[in-house]
Amino acid sequence: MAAVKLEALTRHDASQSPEADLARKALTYMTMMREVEERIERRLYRQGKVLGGVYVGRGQEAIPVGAGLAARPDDVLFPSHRDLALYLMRGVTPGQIFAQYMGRVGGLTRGRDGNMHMGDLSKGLVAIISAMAASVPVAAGAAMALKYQGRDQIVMVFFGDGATSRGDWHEGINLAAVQKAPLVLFCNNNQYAYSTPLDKQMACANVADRAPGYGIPAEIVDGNDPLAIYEAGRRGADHARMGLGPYLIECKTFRMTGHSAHDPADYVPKQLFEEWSQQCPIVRLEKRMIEEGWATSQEIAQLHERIRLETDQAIEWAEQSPYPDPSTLELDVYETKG
Amino acid sequence: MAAVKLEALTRHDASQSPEADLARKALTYMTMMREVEERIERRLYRQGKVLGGVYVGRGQEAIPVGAGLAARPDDVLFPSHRDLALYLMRGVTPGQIFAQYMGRVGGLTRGRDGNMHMGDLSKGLVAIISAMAASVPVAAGAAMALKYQGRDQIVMVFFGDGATSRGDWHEGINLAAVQKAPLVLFCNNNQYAYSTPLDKQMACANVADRAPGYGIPAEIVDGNDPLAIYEAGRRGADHARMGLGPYLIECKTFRMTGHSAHDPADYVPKQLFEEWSQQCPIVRLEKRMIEEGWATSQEIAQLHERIRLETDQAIEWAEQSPYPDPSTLELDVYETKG
Amino acid sequence: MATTYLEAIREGLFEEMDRDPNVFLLGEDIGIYGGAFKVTAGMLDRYGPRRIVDTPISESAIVGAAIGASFMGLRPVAEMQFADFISCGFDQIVNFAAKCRYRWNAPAPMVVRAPCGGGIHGGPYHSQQNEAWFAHTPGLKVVLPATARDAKGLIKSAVRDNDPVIFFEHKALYRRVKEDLPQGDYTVPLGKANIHREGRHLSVITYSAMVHVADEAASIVAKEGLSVEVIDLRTLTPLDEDTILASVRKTSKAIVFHEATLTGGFGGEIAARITEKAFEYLDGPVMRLAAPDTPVPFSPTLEEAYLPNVDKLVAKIRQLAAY
Amino acid sequence: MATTYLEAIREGLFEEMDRDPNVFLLGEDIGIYGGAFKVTAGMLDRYGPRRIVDTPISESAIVGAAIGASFMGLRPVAEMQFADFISCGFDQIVNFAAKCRYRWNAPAPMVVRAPCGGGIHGGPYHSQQNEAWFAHTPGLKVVLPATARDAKGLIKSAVRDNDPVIFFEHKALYRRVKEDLPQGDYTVPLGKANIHREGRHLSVITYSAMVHVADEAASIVAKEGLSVEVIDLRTLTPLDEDTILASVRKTSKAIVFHEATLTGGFGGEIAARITEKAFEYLDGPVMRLAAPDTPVPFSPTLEEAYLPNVDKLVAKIRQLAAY
Ligand SMILES: Cc1ncc(C[n+]2csc(CCOP(=O)(O)OP(=O)(O)O)c2C)c(N)n1
Ligand SMILES: Cc1ncc(C[n+]2csc(CCOP(=O)(O)OP(=O)(O)O)c2C)c(N)n1
Ligand SMILES: [Mg+2]
Ligand SMILES: [Mg+2]
Repeated sequence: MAAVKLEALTRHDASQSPEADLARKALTYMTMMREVEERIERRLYRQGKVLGGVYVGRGQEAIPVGAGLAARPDDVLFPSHRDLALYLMRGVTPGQIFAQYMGRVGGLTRGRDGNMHMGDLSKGLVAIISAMAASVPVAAGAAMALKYQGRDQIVMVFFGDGATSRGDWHEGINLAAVQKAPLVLFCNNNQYAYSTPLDKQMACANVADRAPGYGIPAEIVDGNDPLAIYEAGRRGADHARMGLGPYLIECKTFRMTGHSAHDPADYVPKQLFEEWSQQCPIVRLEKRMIEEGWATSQEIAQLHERIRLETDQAIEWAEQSPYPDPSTLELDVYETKG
Repeated sequence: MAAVKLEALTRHDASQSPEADLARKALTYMTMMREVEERIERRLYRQGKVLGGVYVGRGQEAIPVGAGLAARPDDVLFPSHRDLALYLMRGVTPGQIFAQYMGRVGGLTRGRDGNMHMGDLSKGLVAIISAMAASVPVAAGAAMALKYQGRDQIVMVFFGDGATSRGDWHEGINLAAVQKAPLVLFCNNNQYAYSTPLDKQMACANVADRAPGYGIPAEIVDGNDPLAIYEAGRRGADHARMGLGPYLIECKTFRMTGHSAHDPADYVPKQLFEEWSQQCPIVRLEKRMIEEGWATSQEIAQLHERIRLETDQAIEWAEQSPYPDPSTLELDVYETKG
Repeated sequence: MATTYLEAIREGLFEEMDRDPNVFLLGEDIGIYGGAFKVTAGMLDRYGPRRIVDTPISESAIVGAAIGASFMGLRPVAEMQFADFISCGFDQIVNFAAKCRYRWNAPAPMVVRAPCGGGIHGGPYHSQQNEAWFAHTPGLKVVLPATARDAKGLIKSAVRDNDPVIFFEHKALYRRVKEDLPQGDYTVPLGKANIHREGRHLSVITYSAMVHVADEAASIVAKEGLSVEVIDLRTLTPLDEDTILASVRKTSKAIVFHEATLTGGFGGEIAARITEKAFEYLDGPVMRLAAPDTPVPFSPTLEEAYLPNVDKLVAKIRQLAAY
Repeated sequence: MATTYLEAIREGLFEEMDRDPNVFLLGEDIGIYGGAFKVTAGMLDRYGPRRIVDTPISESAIVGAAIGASFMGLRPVAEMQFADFISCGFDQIVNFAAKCRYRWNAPAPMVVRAPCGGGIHGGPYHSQQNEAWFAHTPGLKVVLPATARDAKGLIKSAVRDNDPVIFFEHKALYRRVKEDLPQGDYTVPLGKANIHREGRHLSVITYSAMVHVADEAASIVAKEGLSVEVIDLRTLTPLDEDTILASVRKTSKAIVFHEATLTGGFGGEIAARITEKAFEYLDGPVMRLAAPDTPVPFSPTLEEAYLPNVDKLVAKIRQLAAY
């Protein structure tokens, strides 16, 4: 009895530790992201209910989740197109996200824009535009503003490996570095930009190799480990919050899908998909959680079930959200029309 | 007698060496550039004969001259706004340059554009546009074309420290690096961009620190030593010509003037001007030439005199060149006016 | 066998690449992937990576590199993945390419291909119709084919042209529009409008996808006895003013019609020229129909309200006819 | 004491910075140097480097940073050293700033100041007048003051406006135009044209530096008994259509006049609106006078031939008056 009790206590202790708590949060949001995106890509899109481009972050969920956990609730986030979890972590509901993808008024852009092009300033979420890396100078400006206002918040901005080729990426980081703006930069290096592999995108080995050119620190992390990304994100956030300027975190991962829902990704060697499927951040974390005693497999199964149910309900909610009234077409181009 | 003879021979030998020849060429072009720019900035501009912006390369003549000497005659050059010597080295006459500045038909742009905005494809000289660093992607494309055509020429492109902040600089180098295009990049790091000192332009110590981010080699050279720049330029040109891709050469120097003729540069600490005036590339080279026996001070004095005379004549020639006929205004917007 | 608009462009590019070894393509994902819309599918196999250059995501470098290559004697055809991203290479286009011939006699023969237009649920960043920026930039030619035949003939002319050409391909036409093409090597000259449909009572002056909308509207009002002439401009610069004015002098009534937003659109230019140069012939105001002054909205209900369509044009035609 | 156009803008900026601690300036060389034209001279001393931010040479980052700062509640005023370089930050302006309110209700209250225009021997890259690109982009406001009074009143309105404003300052007016300004805090509203000079026979509709050319031309033809009304639009978006149409309904004849190149210029828009909405009032074609479709040439003989001027306008006025 005593032994059993002790074991239970140990388990209990492990599952009560801050690390366990973090892991559970990470698992929850990664699973939610996976589930919501699965529905969008594999069900709603194929049913013709979602129009326009569908870009998902399958296999890359650890990046927004690890980063988002490292952010303070009042930090400002600039997600890119594979960072759905950041929205969930800031309280955007799956229903709102489905509605967004379906062009309904219940989405964050009320049908004005689609898919991941969404934001909500009251939640510290800034919407991307399509042009890759265009967010980087904007994030730099937001970070400069926080410093201007004497606030101790920071900004986190997200982008892919391909985006780093754009002039905006360079100009934005350089400005932020000169201004010592509190900006943490997360690169989702999933080794492809659409069909373009890394060696046609850049001639250096790592995106992090660019950091010295801006006089900022960088680190490379396992992009499929949310806790490692969280740790790096904390270091980056601390650095930025202390007034030391930008910090670059390169997350090495792999895009486990085509570029978008209509892309079969024939150009990716099959073997790469196989190798990287061993690295699924959700499976890896679950394994570790069980090993460390942070959760039981039953608890994990329950989590999945709960998320599936919530997602079902969210889709129902979204499908009941109306399409925007055409008479609103010309509103909000300016503060007052005219 | 024998001793004297020997001494003369030694002198003769030194002055006949390839190094002496190079030094004499360097001195000639640096002096020509200095003289032509002096006339433009301190005479013609003040007389109101030159309109528009006047940017000179005083104290920075070693850069275009050293680089130009490292180029083969059929290599393609993209000078920036302080690289006048490149034009002279390619056979553009001082008269054409004065005419260019004065808006006469005798200038390379026939009055269509002013100052250093000039080019002549038959001489391998491509005209800048004002937007800093815009030449870099264009030079990348020219270099890609040379490779496409299987030619063994290379491209050299020039820019300032400030220009490296622009997105075009980043995009152009990155593309050239990925394509292994034969491109040598010369940075005139004169420590100011207009009134902006380096520490407000970039947070890294050297422009060369950016090269690893493109997977290309870089070196830093004494920007006031044309022979050192020549050596670096040869290394860069060889690298590029061998098919190894771009090569970056950062020339550390100082802008011994205001940004342009109307700028008194009050924002530059006087002491910097004093320090750097000790480093005049012309004076330094002359001293070395005499020490090494590459030229006598008499020969040097004669060179200066000859250049002064030629410059006088060139101004006369340019002043006789007519202004463009207004009836030509609408020609050459397209191949056929359309 | 009918050829689609998209295939027609591809055929044109194949033929020009076969004809002239200096022609090459550069852009994002144009190689193994064949381009976002598959216009360049098969090109990499045929011409190899030397002539089909996949680039990093850097529109400014793509355009700049095209300029530089053109200076060296090549004939680059650059692809923007969407016309919406052309603004990322804007400075290179309007300041470098457009002005180099005028300034220093250095022509930049190159083509920038840009898939444009709405109707594919693309939202604000995959639907833009931004030709007017370029038509206001001296030194550029602006081409917007409406038919498969023209798409092929115009891309071939664009490649052979000695000035920079911005070639707008309408995405909604890529697979929807098809026809039998003439055999062999033909071109369609830049600067010549096409009388897409002859008519007597009223001229609709338009281009790109709206040509088909105008044709449909003309068919509808034809049943009411209204004979509408549809002018397909095909190129905005050079502009075929003669064909426009001849049509308006004949019909005395004109509607200028485009998918781009109204204010500051190229329709203003056309309307102004008609008014200035055919004033005495006009039996009514020159009218315009275009998209409203908003970004292109994503949601189907909004996009439908946004895009000019047959109903709106029919109403406009009736209004002007009744004037 | 008369205040120049340049000083008026500076005064406006000083007053807005004093009034609102969220207003700050960013741009190249605006601090210790006071800007290429010295508009911001004295600002660094007064407000320090926190509020007067010297940036690297990166127009896209400058505009982007302004957008980001505006999201955080600041009121950025960004300076382009010349309007010619605004094309380097084009995507941020037309795609990010212009569309964010419409898309996701995130207004970007910010001003981009851009010294524009020719007549200073600046050549192709220091003389451009490129307002039409922005006037064709929904979501942007486009302001071009012609007088010192308006320059101050409009910059203050622009700073207070809750939408992105592109503020074109004409370089040739900076020191040439001056007048006594009203005392105290005044603004000039965006979207209201000014009847710069009243007249009965013919309307010249113009803006920016050309207002003064039009005024001179009007004085000349006045001696011939021709009464010309000069409308100074002041802002292109929002456009004060009412004032334009009221003037044309009164005079029945209109010339649209601008310094930008003709084809695709904003003059087409104005001419089209007049024709469409005041057709019955017109006693002659709406005419346009603008620069020819070329880059701005450098040489004085060419630039003089290029720029619209009093002689050319007088000739056009006489031509239309005689119609
Ligand atoms: C400026 C620009 N050019 C082209 C595109 C088209 N495009 C959309 S996503 C994408 C690839 C992005 O790759 P990366 O940055 O690595 O992100 P990933 O999709 O791999 O996460 C491209 C080329 C774009 N959105 N923006
Ligand atoms: C895109 C752009 N923005 C602004 C300017 C205005 N401008 C002309 S030269 C210059 C400074 C250039 O500095 P740097 O590159 O260091 O060259 P330097 O003049 O010092 O040789 C600036 C800001 C410009 N020409 N292009
Ligand atoms: Mg990627
Ligand atoms: Mg410099």
